Formats: sequence, C-alpha cells, structure tokens
Amino acid sequence: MEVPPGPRKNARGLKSPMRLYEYEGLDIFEGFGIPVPRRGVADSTEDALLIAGEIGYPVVLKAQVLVGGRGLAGGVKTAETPEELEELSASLLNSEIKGLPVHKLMVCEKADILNELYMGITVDGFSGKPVVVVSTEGGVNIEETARTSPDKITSFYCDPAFGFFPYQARMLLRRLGLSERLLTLFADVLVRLYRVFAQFEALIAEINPLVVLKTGYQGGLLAVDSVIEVDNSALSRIKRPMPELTERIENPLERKGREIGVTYVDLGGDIGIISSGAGLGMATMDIIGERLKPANFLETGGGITEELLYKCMELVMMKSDLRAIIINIYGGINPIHEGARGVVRYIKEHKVKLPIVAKALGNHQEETWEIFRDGGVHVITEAPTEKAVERLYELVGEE
Amino acid sequence: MEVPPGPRKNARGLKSPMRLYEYEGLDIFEGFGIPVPRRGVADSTEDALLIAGEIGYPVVLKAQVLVGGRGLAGGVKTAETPEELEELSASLLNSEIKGLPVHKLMVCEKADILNELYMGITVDGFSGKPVVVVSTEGGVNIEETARTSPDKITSFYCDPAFGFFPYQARMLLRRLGLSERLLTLFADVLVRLYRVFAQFEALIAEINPLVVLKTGYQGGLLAVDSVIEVDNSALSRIKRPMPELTERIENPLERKGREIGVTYVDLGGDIGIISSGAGLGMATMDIIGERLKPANFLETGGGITEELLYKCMELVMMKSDLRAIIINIYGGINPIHEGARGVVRYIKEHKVKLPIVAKALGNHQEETWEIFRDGGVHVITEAPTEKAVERLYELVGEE
Amino acid sequence: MSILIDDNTRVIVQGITGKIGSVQTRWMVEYDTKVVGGVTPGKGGSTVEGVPVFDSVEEAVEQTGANASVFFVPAAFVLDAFYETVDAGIKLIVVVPEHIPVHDVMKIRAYALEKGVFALGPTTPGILVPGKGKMGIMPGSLFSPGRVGIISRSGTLSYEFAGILSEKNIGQSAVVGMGADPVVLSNLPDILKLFEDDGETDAVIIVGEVGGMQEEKAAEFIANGMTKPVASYIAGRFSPQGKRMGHAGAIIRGSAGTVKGKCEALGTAGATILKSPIEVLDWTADKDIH
Amino acid sequence: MSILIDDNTRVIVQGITGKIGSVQTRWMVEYDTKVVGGVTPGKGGSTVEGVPVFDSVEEAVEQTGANASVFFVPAAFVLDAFYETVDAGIKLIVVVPEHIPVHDVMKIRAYALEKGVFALGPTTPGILVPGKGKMGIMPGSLFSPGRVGIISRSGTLSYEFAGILSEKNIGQSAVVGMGADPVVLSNLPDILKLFEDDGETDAVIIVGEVGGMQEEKAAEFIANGMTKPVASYIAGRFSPQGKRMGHAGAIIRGSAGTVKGKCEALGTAGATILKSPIEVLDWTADKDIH
Repeated sequence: MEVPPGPRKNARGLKSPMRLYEYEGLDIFEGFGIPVPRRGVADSTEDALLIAGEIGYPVVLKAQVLVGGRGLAGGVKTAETPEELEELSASLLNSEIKGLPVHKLMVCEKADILNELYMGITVDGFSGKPVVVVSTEGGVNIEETARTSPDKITSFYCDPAFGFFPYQARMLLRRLGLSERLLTLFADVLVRLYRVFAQFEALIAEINPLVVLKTGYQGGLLAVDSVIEVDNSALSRIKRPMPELTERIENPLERKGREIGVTYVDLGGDIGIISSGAGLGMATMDIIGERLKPANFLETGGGITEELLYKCMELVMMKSDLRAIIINIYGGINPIHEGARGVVRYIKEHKVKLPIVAKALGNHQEETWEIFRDGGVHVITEAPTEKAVERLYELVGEE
Repeated sequence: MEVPPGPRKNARGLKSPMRLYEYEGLDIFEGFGIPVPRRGVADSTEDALLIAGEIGYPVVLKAQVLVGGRGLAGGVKTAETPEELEELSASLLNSEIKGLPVHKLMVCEKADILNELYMGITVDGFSGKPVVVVSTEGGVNIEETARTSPDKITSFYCDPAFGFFPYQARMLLRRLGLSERLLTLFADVLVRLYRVFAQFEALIAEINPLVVLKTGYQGGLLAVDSVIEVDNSALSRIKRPMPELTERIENPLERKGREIGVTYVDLGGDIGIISSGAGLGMATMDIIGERLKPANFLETGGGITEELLYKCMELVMMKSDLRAIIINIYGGINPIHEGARGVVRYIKEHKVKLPIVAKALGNHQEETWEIFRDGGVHVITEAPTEKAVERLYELVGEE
Repeated sequence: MSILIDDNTRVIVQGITGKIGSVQTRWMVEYDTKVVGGVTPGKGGSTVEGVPVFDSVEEAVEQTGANASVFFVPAAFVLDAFYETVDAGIKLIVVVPEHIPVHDVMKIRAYALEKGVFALGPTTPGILVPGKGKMGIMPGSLFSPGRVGIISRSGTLSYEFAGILSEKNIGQSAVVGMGADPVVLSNLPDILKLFEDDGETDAVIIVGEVGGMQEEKAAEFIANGMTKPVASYIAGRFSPQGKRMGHAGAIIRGSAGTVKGKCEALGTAGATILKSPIEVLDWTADKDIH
Repeated sequence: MSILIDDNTRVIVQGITGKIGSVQTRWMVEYDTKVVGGVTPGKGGSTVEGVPVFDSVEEAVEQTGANASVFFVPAAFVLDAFYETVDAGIKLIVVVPEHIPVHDVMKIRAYALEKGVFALGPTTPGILVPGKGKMGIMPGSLFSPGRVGIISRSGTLSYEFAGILSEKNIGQSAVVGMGADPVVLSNLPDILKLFEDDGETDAVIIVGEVGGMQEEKAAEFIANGMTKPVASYIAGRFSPQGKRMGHAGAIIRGSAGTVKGKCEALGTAGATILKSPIEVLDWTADKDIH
C-alpha cells in the first residue's frame, strides 16, 4: 500500500507522536463506554492459550505493532482450536510485521460480523480543526472506498472551541443514509470517540472497522480495532495514566535521542548530520542525498546548550562505520557558541579523528567559528549549505 | 445574622441543592491542587484526640453542619492541649448549631494567619452566568465588607461557554490592587476553584477565608474552609464519587419525601398541603397562613401518578396532630385523575376520617372530581385557591 | 398580532414519541395549534397523533417549514437538542422539561442570545395564546381570549390566574410561563417588553415568587416607561426559606429576593400589588379591564 | 509600507523575564524594534533591557500603547496568554514557542480568526522587516533591506535563504516564519496575500516542507491571480517518513503532502521550483530581481 504522509506529520513526521497499541486503545474505549470485544494481551503462547480458554474459541490473534496495514501484512489470524492457536501464536510472536518485531499478541473474541463501518477523527492542519470522517464501508479498503465511492464517506469539520455534539453526529450520518437505531448507536459511539480524541489530546483517533453484529442492531456495534496517536506536546497534562513514550521506541539510538531531548532518526548511510532545525536538517539531507548517504537525521530544536551538543556528538558517534559529520546550525534562538563548545569538548575528550564540517551563522557566529576551528572542525562561513556539502565531498570523496 | 435568600434558591429554596460538608469540600480542593490544612474527621472524642496527636497542638475543632454562620454560633474552637480538646470535643459533639445536630468534627492544624482573603463563585440567576467574587478582606464579616467597603470587593461575570482563565483572574485581582507573588498565587487558586465549580456542577463554590500565612507568601495560601453546593439535577453525571443526597437529610419526613421524589418541607402546623407545583404550593401556604398553620409543604412537580399521590398521602399522614389536608392540583402535564385515584385508594385503605379539601382543574378535571367525591373528598371546582381555603376554614374552624 | 404565537407559527415537538410528548401533542393539536412535525432521533418515519416524526430538526425544518419548537426531551438531552434546534434556524424554542442542570442552562442561554433565538424555560408550562394555539402543557380549558397578558414564574399559578379571570369572563391576550429555574432563557423584563409592545394587550399581570432578582428587574423596566397597567402577585410570603451557606450570592445581590423587597420595588414602579390571587378581580374591576 | 511591521508597530514581549525572552528582547532592541514593554504576571514593576515589565497585557497596552506582541511564554501558558492578548486589543501576535499542544493551537487559531487578529506560529522564528524591526528570534545579521519577500515553514531555512540572498546583495522586503507546527495561526496563502498586496515586494520565495497541504493551497492562490513572480523550495525530498497509522488523514487529504505533489502543484501554478536552495540565485538572476 502506497502510504502518503499523514496529516499531522508535516515535515515533522520525524517528530513522531505517541502511538498507542491497539489493546491500549481498546482499554481507553472501554473506559469511555464504547463497546469493545472480550480480549486479553499475551506475550507468550501459554498466556495466549489461557486467554483463549476464558474467551472461548474461535478467537482472533492480532499482532501488536505500531504500524498501519497490519492485516494485509499477515498480522491478524483466526484460531479455531488450541492447537491452531499454539501454532499461530508461536509464529506470530517470532515474526516481524513491516519491519517491527511482535512482542505482544491480543487475543480476542471473534465477532459475528454483519457489516463493517468506519469512523476516524484527526486534526486537519490547514483549517486547524478536528475533522470527523465516517463511512458505511469500513475495513482494510477504506482509502480505496474514499477514492472510488465518495458517496459512502463523509466528513465534518468541528469548531474546536465548541466540540462535537450528538446532533452533529446524527446530521453527518444522515448524509450517509443512516436512520433508526443504527443512526443513534453510531452517533453515540462517534461522540464518545470524540471525547477520547479531546481528552487524550489525540492527533488521530480511529475505529476501523466498527462492526455491526449479525445478531442485529439490538446486539449493537463493536469496536474491534483502535488507532490512537497522542500529541507529544500534551502528554504531561493528560489526566490519565499514560505509557512511557521512550520505552516504546524500538531503535536504541532513536530512544537515546528521545532521552536527551532531540529528534533522532536512524538511517542506513555513513554521514552523520546535526542540525538546529528540522527544515535545515531536511534540506541538508536533500543536498547530501544527491551523492552520499546520511547515517542519521538529528535535529536539536531550539534548546542548544553546551551539554546538549556534547550529547549529540556522543549519540551520532554511536553509529558504526561513520565517515564524517556535518553540523549545520543557526544562531537565532540557539546560543551556537555554547553548542560549539560542547562539540569541541567531545572531540578533544574522545580524540575524534573523523572529518567534521560545520556551517554556523547568526548570533555569535564569529565566536562559534573560533571555537570550532580550535577543535579542528572545518568551518564554512558562507550561507549556502551546498558549500558545506561540497567541502564534505572534498573530505570524504563520493561513495 | 439576617439571611437573605440565596441566589439559586429562587422560590425553590424549597428544592435544596446537594450541600457538601466542609471536610468533603476540602478533600475536593486538595484533589484540584488547592492548598488545604492537615486535618481529619472525627465522630468521637477518641478519634479527635488521635487526629490531634498526629497533627500536633494547637488544633482547631470545627463542627460539621450544613449551615452558614457556624463560627459566630460557637461551632469553631481552638484546643491547645489534649485536655482542652477532650472537653471541647465532648461538648461540640453533643450540641446543635443553628438547630442542626453535630455528628462530626473536623480537627485541623491551626494556621498562622497573616491575612484573610475571600473567593466565591456562584450562579447569577438574572444574567445566567457564573459570577466570581473576590475580596482582600475575607472572614466572617465579608457581607459587611461588601456593604461598607465596596472597593475591597470585586466580581466578574464569566461567559459560561468560554470558562474562566488565569488571565481573567489576574485582571480581576489587579482591580483589588494585588500584585507580585500574591497576584499569581491567588489567581492560581481562583482558577482551580472555578474548575471545582464547573466539574462539580456547583451552584456555589467558596473559600472563606483563604488565608495568607504569616510565614510569608513563600508559605503561600491556605483554604481553611469550604462551601460547595451541587446542582441536584446534575448529580448523576458528575464523574466522581458523590455522597448520597438522601442520607444527609436530617428530618425523616423530608428524607422520605426525597425518596419518593417530591419536595417535602416539614413545618410546625397542622394543615397538610399537597400541591402540583411550587408556585401553587407557596400561594396555598400564603393563603392558609393568614389564619391557619401549615404542617408541611409538599410539591409533586410534573410527575404525578396514582402511586405517587398514594405515597404523598402516606407521607403527609405521618405527621401527628394533623387536622386537615388541602390538595391543590392542576392538570397540565400531570394526569390528575390518576393522582386522584391514588389519594382515594389511600383514604379507603386507611379509612381516613380527616377532612380533605381538593381543588383540581385542567385536563381531566371532571373525571378527577368524580373520583375525589367518591372518596369523600370535598371538591372545589372554582379557580381561586381562596375558595378552597374558605372551605377548609368551614371544616376545621380557625386555630 | 399576538405575541410569540400567531397564524404563521409552525410548531415541531421535540421528544414527540415520549409519553408526555405524545399526550401533549394531542392537546396542542386539539387546541388548533399548527403542529407540523415532531423529532425523535432514531424514530424518523413514524407518526404521532397524525404528525410526521423526523430524525433531526434540520430534516423537520426542510420538510415542514417549521419555525418554532417545543421540547419534551429528557433533561439530559436538552443541551444537545437545543444546539441542534438553533443551528437548524428555529427562532422560538419552549423548553418544558424540569431538572435540567443549571450549567447546561447557562450554556444554552448564552447560545440563544448569541444566535438571536427567543427561548422560554426550562421548567415552563410554555406559552398559550387563546384562540391561536399553544406550545407547552397549559390546559386549554382554563383560558379564554381577551386582552390581559399574564407572565408567571410558576406554571400552576399561571393556570390559577387565568382560571380566576376566565371564570369572570376576562380573557387573556397571551399567557407566558417564564420558567421556574434559577436561570431561565428569557428574563421577566424581556417578556414584559413583548406585552408592552403588543397591540392586543391592555394590561399585564406578573406572577412572581420569592428569590432571585427577576421582579426587581421587572420593576426597573416598568419604572423606565411601561405604559400599560401592571398588577403583581408574589408567592412565598409564608414560605420557609432554606438554610443558607456561602456569601457570594448575598454579596452580588444585596437585599434582593424577599417578597417584601419585590413588592416594594414593583409598587414603587407603579404596579398594583396583589396580596392574594383573588384580588386580581378587584384590580380588573378598578381599572375597568375586561 | 512594509508588511506587518512598520513605523507604527509598538511591540510588547510576553515572557520577557525568562531566559530566552530577555536575551531576545536585547536582540530586538538592538535591531531598532520599538519594544515598548514586557509582560510577566507577578513581575510587574521591574525592567528588562530597559523595557518596563507589567503584570498584564491590559496594563501594558494602557501604559505603552502597544499594538503587537511577541511570545516567549512557556508552552503550557500560551493558551491563556493568547486569550489575554487578544482581549487586550492587540492585533498582531507572534507565537515563537514550540511544543504547544495542538489542541490549544486549534483553539487559539479559532479565537484569532473570530476576533480579527493576525497571528504567526507556533514554532516560528517570527517576522523580520530589514531596517524596520523584528518580532521573534531571527538573527539580524543575515538579513538586508530589499524587495524580495520570504515565507518559510522552517525557521532555519528562512535564515538560509535570506543569508544566501544577502551575500549576493539581494535584500528582503520582509521575512516571515509561518511556523512549523501541524496547525499554524496563519496559513501560507494568508501570508502570500500580504506580499502580493505589498508595494515594497517585487517577488516572493516560498520555503516549504514535505507534509500537509500548505503548499498545495498556496499553489491555488498563485493560480488564482498572483501577479508577482514566485520561487519555491520544498525540503524533505530524501527525508524518511514515519510509519503511518490510521486512515482519516489520507481520506481527507488524498495525495497531498508529498514533495513531488507540492512541486507539481506550485510549478503548474507558475512558480519556479528550486531543487536546491542555492538555485535561488539563478532565479533572481533570471528574473532580474535585486
């Protein structure tokens, strides 16, 4: 599935939001009165068997990985018997889904599905409003539905100060032709999902599919999946217990980046990058990428101190086979002269021999150049990043 | 102290809101981050001694009664020693404050008071807005201050959809001449109090006094008292554990009224009143009150059924020395013919001999009259309640 | 032109499929009110008392041209229904239910004011214009057409006064229940103004109650140039007042709220004070109102 | 007349007593910006860099006649400070801080739109008008007066482009940081319109990024009659994209958001697409911009 960048990612797809696992989301849904299946979470086949025993067969096994398109990638299986469960569980727990290791399985009851609906709420960047999206044809092909049957899908932009009320939900659902009991049930779940979205400061909250049970509308609706992404910047004020963001970062270097307070994305190449802004970092990567391969993307944001850049050097140097480092920083909000001291202290303490090119302009630029030069860093004093990258080529040659 | 009727009482001072005890309010304040004294609640002198032992002397003993003006009525005492506490506790626990028995004492640390402030938030009926009231001269004489030194007190009407923000609190407090650390501390507590007001659907939330500690502003502020009244109509949706409203009604007849779902106020006289609306009930009382004494005020609201009026009869008849009952009801939203059946069923089952006068008009009036007459009730078919009361005089004579 | 309800008023009933909603729809239809539709989400497509039911107010307005709505919606759903009704373009809303949380009432009051909607209630019997129609629960048999306006904070007392007048063949131009809650959607002076401006009203009766500031504010309105005679009865002279906690109310309101204070304010403003409801007949005789 | 900042702009600094606030106040004053006051609640009465500090914006406006504000307020307090600033009548607000919760940004954006306030950010370097003044953190040394407007989603890239131009003696009419957050207070077309209408701007550079719809919407604006030449660089061609969860965004946005899509949209609308920042010099030479 070709994946266009998400709404809130912006260039800052790099600054990932806090993603919740499906089972965490379902627990939250349950607390907000959204109907969810009976279920349990297992990190071993023994546990999975115990849970399935309590629920009763058949059960559905769902790999808990923080990525979309899991079903099509083989992460969801049905087990009719304990034997089958044992086999499926063992293979899932040792697998990777789209490059992510499976640590946990959710074991849940198999719903008797009549129909699959869709509801999602996200932040629309351009209008600056929460947008509620609903469809009568949910499931894995929802984006296809959006393209081919736009009449089966509709959306509503909320006033963020007003919120989202049941009557608005009903008006929206009427446009899809819903009526009677399904109209009010669907509206009820949608309003509850909006509460989750608002109270968890979500960037996205989604139920796909929201299942209509075969036992009829009397049996009602069931949220058999959850997607919740929480705004990092709001984590501290969410009044509910939240998992530790750092812990769920699989890559140890990226986890360390989070710990020291910078955005670090681990990449396959051999040129280390330190920039003082995401845009500048991306441009640096774009320019380098024409002829070389970045080892990482490291962006400090506006919090540069001597200590921080010392730690950034430490982090970038943890990558093996590094051939060079390029530092591209501006003194606007950042005291780059202090940052330069951190870099040079690291270089001296660790006797770094790697070629390092630094372009540093703005407030305190002359002082910064002096400090860098004292550490043996190749300083670029012209504005275009292309000049710094040319110097890099001279130093390391092309691949 | 002459007590003007409260804001939200309206005529319906009769329908009391849910009042919280001081200690319950302080617990809530604590949960919202408002600084409160160390304290405990005791229903025996032994417990009071234990709590005081933990807190350390001197302590303040505060009778827990749901009425204002407690301090001036002798409900607040300071104990310097265990002996003194024993004596004071024993006498308070056996006392009545303004007619209410003291079941519990709060024992709390004695604050080192530099200054007393005031903050209260209530619903302003006419504007339909929450109104925030603050003063630099809090304490028992706050209403006196409002009259004599209006410059020491100021208020702000909030937009109920917008809420109340710290900047509004600061703007309000600037008008009282506050600045520096006291300005931000006071504003912080005020915004938290507004959160209590909003989340507990309060009709009033008040801290008086809010104490400035002698140890200086560094030591900060302390809420040494709480007044919270919660909107009855919102009790079911408050997302926190709430005490049971019925349990805290001292008068057993009034408690029973609450249980069956009517407003019942116990009075000293001997004429029972059942009305189908508060206004009509009050008018009936006004007319009766010229020459006779009501035994009660019972108002059904719009929920009359046969069963309800049967229970109302039962409740009214529980009062000893009753001389007569007047029933004054209208068939608008109420099916008064059904109500009449309940009354007559009670009369017949219990062979009631007491004179009963009923005025009943509106939808189903003829049917209602017929049912009443069948039960021996004196039916008035004219509109003025005065006519019914005249009939009552004829039946029971004047006092 | 009568106030609030006239020949162009097309009413929908929200909560029409409930027990009270359906019974009261029958009474309203029997009183010749133009009830053009009802709304209960999830019950669209059915009918009640011959009136078509819709899932949403938007749809009801589209299909019936409704321009007024009366609520028999459960208290917990009133906030949502009110927003819906305002957004659908309805300009007159009567909120009959009681026990609506006061914090909700404050919000919908602000919304109505912002959007220019005239609303009555909550805890109101509604409005009845004799011979024209009614929105609410007032029992039609007690009212008769005429030229006296009644505004009442209490539902049952509005019936009492209309009944007393009607027995003596003194008809009413309109009877308006202001609503008995601590916060109401339209205040006493707002309604008084409608009567003052109404060509079919000769005199107005205000039926008030102990508590709050409505009557004091009405007195201000009267003093500021009301031209029609006003009589006022304030209930609660002998009513027990609850024990009071907290000071904020008293600080804001000063001495307002007592029966005595209200009578004095209204009397000073020029209204005739009725000590007992039946005295209204002396007033009509005295002022030659019929 | 330059855009946003001119001779009548009187700036207050909110959060002026913080570490960043005080340092940046010095840089703004040194750049000859009219900084007339600062605000930090509880710190009123002091001074920072010779600038008087007030407890509230209301007081600052009363005392100094301020009409613009730049924020160095901690992220958690921005919502409150923003409402305060709008209510005090300020019409231009620059929100520099990063990490403001998106749900707060949505609310203050709606508030600014409702009240007719022009705001930039969050996560913006602010605005700099060479020779006139600056609100924000842009390092003055990189800029020079001239007739090219720059709008950038990225702070650092706005410096980069200004620096490249200034080195070649091509000055700027104004440099505006749009803010790098998913939701910003003014969108790209809003700022583009300011430059289109500005008599001191001859050409505009848009510095965009992968993600969102800002550049696509800017392309619509250009196609709908923008008269001045536009060049655009979109960063993120080789950037790794995070793994995606959820569908709502893709449904709403379709294929918007990729560097390729943005370049195509802008190119089709008539903008010159720069593959690398330094190509901006070819563009200015080609269009004879100086």
